[in-house]
Amino acid sequence: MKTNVTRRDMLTLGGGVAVGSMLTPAPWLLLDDLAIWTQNWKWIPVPPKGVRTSQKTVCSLCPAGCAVEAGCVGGIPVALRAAADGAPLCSLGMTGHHLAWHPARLTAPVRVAASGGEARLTAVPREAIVREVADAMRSQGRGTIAVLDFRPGRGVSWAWRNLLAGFEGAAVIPAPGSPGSGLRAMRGFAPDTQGEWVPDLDHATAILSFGAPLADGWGGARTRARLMDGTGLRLIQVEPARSSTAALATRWIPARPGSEGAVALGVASALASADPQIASRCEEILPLLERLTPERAAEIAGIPAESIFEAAQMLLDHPRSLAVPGESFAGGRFDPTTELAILSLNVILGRIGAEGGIVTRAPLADPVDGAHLAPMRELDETPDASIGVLIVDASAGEEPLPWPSVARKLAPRALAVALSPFAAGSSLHAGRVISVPAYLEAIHEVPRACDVAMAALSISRPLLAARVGSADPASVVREIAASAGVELEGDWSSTEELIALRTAQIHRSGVGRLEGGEAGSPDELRDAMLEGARWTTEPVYHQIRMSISTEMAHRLATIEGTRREDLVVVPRTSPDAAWSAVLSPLFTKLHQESGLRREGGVAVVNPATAREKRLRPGQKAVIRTAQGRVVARVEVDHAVMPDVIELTVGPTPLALGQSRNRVISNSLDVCGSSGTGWRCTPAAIEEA
Amino acid sequence: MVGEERVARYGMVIDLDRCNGCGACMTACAVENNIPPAQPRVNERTGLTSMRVHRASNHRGFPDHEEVFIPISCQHCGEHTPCMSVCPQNAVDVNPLTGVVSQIPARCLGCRYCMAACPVHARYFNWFDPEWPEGMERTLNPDVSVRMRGVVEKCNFCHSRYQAAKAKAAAAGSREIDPADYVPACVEACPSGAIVFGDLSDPESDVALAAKSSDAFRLLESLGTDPKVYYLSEREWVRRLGGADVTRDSLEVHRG
Amino acid sequence: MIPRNYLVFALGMAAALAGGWLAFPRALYRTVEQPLQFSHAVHVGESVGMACQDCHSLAEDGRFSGLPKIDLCAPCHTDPMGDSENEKKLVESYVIPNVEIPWLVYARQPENAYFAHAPHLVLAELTCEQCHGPHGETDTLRPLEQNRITGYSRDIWGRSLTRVRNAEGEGMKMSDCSSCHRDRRVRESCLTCHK
Amino acid sequence: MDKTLILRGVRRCSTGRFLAWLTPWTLLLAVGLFALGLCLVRGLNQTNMDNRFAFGLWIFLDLAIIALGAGAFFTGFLLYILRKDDLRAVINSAVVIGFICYSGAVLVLMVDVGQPLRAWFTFWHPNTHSMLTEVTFCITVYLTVLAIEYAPILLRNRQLRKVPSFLVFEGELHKVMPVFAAVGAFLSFFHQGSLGGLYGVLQGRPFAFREGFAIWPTTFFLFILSALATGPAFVLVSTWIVSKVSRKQLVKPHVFSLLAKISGWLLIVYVGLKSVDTLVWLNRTAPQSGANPVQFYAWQPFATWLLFVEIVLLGLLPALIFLSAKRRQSMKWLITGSLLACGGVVVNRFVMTIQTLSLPTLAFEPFMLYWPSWQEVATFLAVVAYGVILYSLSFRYLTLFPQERELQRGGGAS
Repeated sequence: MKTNVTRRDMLTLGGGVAVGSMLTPAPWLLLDDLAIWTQNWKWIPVPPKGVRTSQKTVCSLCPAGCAVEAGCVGGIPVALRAAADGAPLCSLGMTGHHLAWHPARLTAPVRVAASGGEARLTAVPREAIVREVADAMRSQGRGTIAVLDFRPGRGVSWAWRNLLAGFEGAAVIPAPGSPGSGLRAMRGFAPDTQGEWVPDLDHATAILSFGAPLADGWGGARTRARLMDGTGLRLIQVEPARSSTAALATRWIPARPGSEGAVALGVASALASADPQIASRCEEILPLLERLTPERAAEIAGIPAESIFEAAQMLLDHPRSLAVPGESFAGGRFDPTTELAILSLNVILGRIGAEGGIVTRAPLADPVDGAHLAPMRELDETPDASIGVLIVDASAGEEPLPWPSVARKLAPRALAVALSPFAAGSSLHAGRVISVPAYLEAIHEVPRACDVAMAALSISRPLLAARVGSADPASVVREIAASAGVELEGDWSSTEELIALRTAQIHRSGVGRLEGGEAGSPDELRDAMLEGARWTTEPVYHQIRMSISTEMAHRLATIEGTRREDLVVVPRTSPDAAWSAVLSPLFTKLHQESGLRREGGVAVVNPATAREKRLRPGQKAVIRTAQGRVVARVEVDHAVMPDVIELTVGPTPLALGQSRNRVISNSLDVCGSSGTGWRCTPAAIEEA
Repeated sequence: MVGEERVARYGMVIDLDRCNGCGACMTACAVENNIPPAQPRVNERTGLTSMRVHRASNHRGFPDHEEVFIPISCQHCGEHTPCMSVCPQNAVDVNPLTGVVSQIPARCLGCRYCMAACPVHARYFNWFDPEWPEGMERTLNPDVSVRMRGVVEKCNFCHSRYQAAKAKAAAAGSREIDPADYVPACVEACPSGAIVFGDLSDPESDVALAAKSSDAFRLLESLGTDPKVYYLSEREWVRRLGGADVTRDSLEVHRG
Repeated sequence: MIPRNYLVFALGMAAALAGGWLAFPRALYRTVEQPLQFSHAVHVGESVGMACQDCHSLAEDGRFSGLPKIDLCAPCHTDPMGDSENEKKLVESYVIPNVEIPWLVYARQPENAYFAHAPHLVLAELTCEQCHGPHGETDTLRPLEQNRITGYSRDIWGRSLTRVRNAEGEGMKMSDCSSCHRDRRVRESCLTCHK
Repeated sequence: MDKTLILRGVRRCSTGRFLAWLTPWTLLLAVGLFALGLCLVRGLNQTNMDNRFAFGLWIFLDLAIIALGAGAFFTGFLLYILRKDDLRAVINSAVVIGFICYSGAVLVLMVDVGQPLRAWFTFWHPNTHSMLTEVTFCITVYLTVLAIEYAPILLRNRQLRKVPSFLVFEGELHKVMPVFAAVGAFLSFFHQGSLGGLYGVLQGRPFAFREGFAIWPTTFFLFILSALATGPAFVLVSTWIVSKVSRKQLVKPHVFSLLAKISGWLLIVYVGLKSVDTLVWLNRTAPQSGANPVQFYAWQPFATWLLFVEIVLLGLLPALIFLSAKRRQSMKWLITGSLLACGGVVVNRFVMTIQTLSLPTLAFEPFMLYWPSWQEVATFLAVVAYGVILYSLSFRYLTLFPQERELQRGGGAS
């Protein structure tokens, strides 16, 4: 046989191999295994395996403090749901366990250098920042010292006040944005009241609400539930937009933004002319009320006068009725005069201290009794360019806040330091950030906001180990004190110990009771609260007769001059996005992957306004206000009142792969002007 | 064995007058079912939202303008389920014991024929590889497998929760689950209690009673696919939105 | 005399057959040793007298514990009871530092498969052996044979490459599950076993 | 080497010119294959398809070229079964074109699915109720048949003939070719139909849904008919293009007019039935599923004009051209008619795929449009390039037009 191999031999051989291999499992198994390979790609994350345990804690992301049951695998929460009897968690609460891994999470103290919209972060040792602060405090060269507290009423808040006690002009400033931060205008009527003035919504049968987002949880779960069932609660909602609350209300009064004070006085005028007894309670402003008739007020507000009479009638008909100014989630509270006008309705109706009226609520016990404390001061009561050292405590969350309103208060060479888990929100505006544990990484205190009559406190128990490089806020206070040579009162060195001291005090005071728990000893109280039990007080009722002072009358008189702005900008955000500087990436479902929610920086206008200003949907437009300018994408929606720009405010979720250092441009910065909040700002708009 | 197993028809009734469009159902769904967050390029048309809240309105001018939010997940059609009959390789079936329409990612070849077939567009394609920020994958739900790129996914009434309930019952030696143990994530999460879930074949169940209400309607009922998701509204114009007679006018609706 | 090209053809075929049947199976699976040797026989035997359920337990809520965690071994093995190398290793490198043993699971099902022990143990009254074979009597832990492409354990496919001569309880593929379900007239659908 | 492959007695251009002709197509192919690679490696996010437009450019064009490729089986059917021997002049070319169309379509489909490596599941776990299963089976089998029909043409190449066994094989194949033609025809009837069924069965899409006979909606039969009608027309066009490009007369004129005549009769029938179907659908089917038919055409850019163009301009008109014996004598008319006819089938496939998806089904959903991404376009152009290259090679080295030799006139490029 010849041995030289020809091309044809090779072909034949190949044929044989081909046919042969078909008769083996090889090709078929490969086919199968390749398909299975596509079902198990290495780069597809595999959920954790292991025994599932259940842990109790409390959501500290907003003052509602919902009790949470966390399903954990390998000690890491994989599912957060409301505890058995509690109301369901909101989107923010459900995704709270993601925040510890948020792309913007800080794992070391940093110095922030802003450059071209981007903030560059460089890690610095915490000691350096602490020393810097301490030195500045001691020298006092730069100006007064202030702490901007986004979650007032915590043990740490107390510690700040204690730290600043010794310093001239120093004060703790509650962040003005936080919903439910109290009916401060009531202080005008009774300057020396202990505790805070709050609306007793749970016992009211009729509510005249000025933009209070009752359907979104403001005013407590009970009010919300009553509203949902639509039984036993009459609600008149004065609000420029048909919000979910307005939709559920007995009557919606679409008053122009900025005209709420006028509406309130219009109602007052109707009341005064209806009932001489009421008139007697407001002699000081009777002349004003005669001029600012319901008709006049209706004209200012762009509504039919009937609705004002209807509101007055409802307040008269119901013995347990009240008028309440509510914060909007992005817009914060009304300016003091408007708030005063609204609250004076309760005064002239004699609802102060009455059940279902405006009541005081007992303050929560401090960790240490009778300590020296720096005063609390409102931001707009702080003189401009006065603050030399500003410490922003965003360690427990932060609400939308136009930074210019803070920056205005800073002295030229002021030093600003933030405590925050994230490189986002106000911490990017402060030059330095001390990284602190995120939600579920450390113990947090949740004092109930002042939108309900019951004071309450709950404790959020950590489920995760705190990231290396994040410091306990209380110990930061200690460090600053030590470095500044300040003697702090009480024997504590960490948030946990502060809380222990406080629960002990609460137990000693004997005021209030434990929801869903019994406590014989202070320790039992703390342990019960760590398990999610909440400590609450009952509202205090004792009717007080009040009247409107001359000084107030003068302030109220300014409302008469309210002029109809041609165009105003009103900030908007969704309730659950209003409580945190960052959102779980899963919020892209709402903001990016569906049409449900608009992302930040969108200007929504009525078709009529769009036509008038020659704006087309989707195009970019410049909004100018006294504060500055911002470029926003235009959307057109019948839901918006004509001559109003609804400006959506961040945070919007960082889509994956986006720069974690991006300064989330906050369209809120163009809103507001000194002293009067930023609910409604005169503006001009034109296409960019 | 067949005899012992009770046959259920799981379904839900969504009260559109209660829904305020907060989107908690969408978030809950994403968390429960390990649905990845969006890549930067993803938009409304390429997103993954097994539960999606749509916005519609009566398109009248301010202040008469009214909005309605319509949460839409897979409607779990009972009669000639459009998606099931078209799938070339049986990646879709209707569970005879629950009436739940399944979608098995491991079997799916990603031809997307079922998406073209679905009248309510409740089926979503994984255009991208699933990805979470570093470390966040440790918070994934162990009971649900993560879908890979190139396959279709959709709502299955949180079937893993049904499985858990079954296992619990089985451990106690029973084939009957306790209804309280099986509640889909969206139902559990709805703060306004707008969604009622349960066994439609049980005439006493809340869901069955609600479905019989005169305000109840279903989406595109006239297509004859017998969906098991019902909607409620006292407003006539809202109920009309469920019809298949798409009029140009009704489409002038502003979408957010 | 057979024409040359027939021979060549046959040669090619033979080569392919040999490769496909003998070499390929070896190439397809990699064998991985267990981190530690463990004798089920000893623990189940008279001296200790444990039952499967003592370590692989079914919880109230119907979840199966799977492989025992180290804290289950710790109580007895705080320090070596015998003089076996493996026990020494167990105590020194796992019990004392309290580290979980990275066992390799023979019967690990793919991520997309859902399996609950509860209905099979309680309702169908299956025994462990029916699916896991006489694993409880083994004295050593065989190495895991892992498919190089899919990463699956060989036990899922079964010993026999053609799956024709699989013994009872061998093989844990979908077809194995559903054939058993068919025999027991279980009404199943995709979602019964997939997640 | 090159020359020795070319059939004796026919003139072909120089190797250089041939390569020059191939180069641009090869480049196009390369670019397309790159885009295709992107889609496979990075996933379908490279396309502009989305959850609403689950099907896009690819499915539309697949349906179109498969319809045009129908010329292959239909010519075979006419030739081998109905013994229309004149068509022997174009059968080879038709087969090659058919092979190109089908293989190209299958290639694109493999990219279009999200998990190509699982495609064989359809054979292992078929859902017999799905039209797509029917399509998959028929197309794969028919592609094999086409390959077998292609084989003898290939084997008759000057060099390959030298292998005796090949020659024997080819001879045998030739004997049984009618059988394959029959099988091919049968399969093709089916999958052309089931491609129509794909959309006709969509109960959830009132715009596409049609009633039908047994399990088959009317679109099933209309797709078959439209494919049959345009198949010959496309053979006609392609032959004409080839003879223009190669500057040769390849078939006798009467073959053209025969093709046109056949196409004409089928077209007129198709247009008739299509009109009836449209009326029934607009007046009964759609209203029955609760839809408001008027709204189907309320949307720009796809208004009623599209319906008119599809049925009258690109259906009735070419039919009339083809049916007039006088017009059939003029090449101009034949080409115009054929182009119109082919355009008609393409528009029809477009309407079924793209327009169906762009129309909303829910009252609160928008009308949508989509533009293919460059990756989608390039991938498809790759298939076109592949077709041109394969055809050029076949034309140069194989006998696509038996009459070419006798019609031999001065040479030219190919």
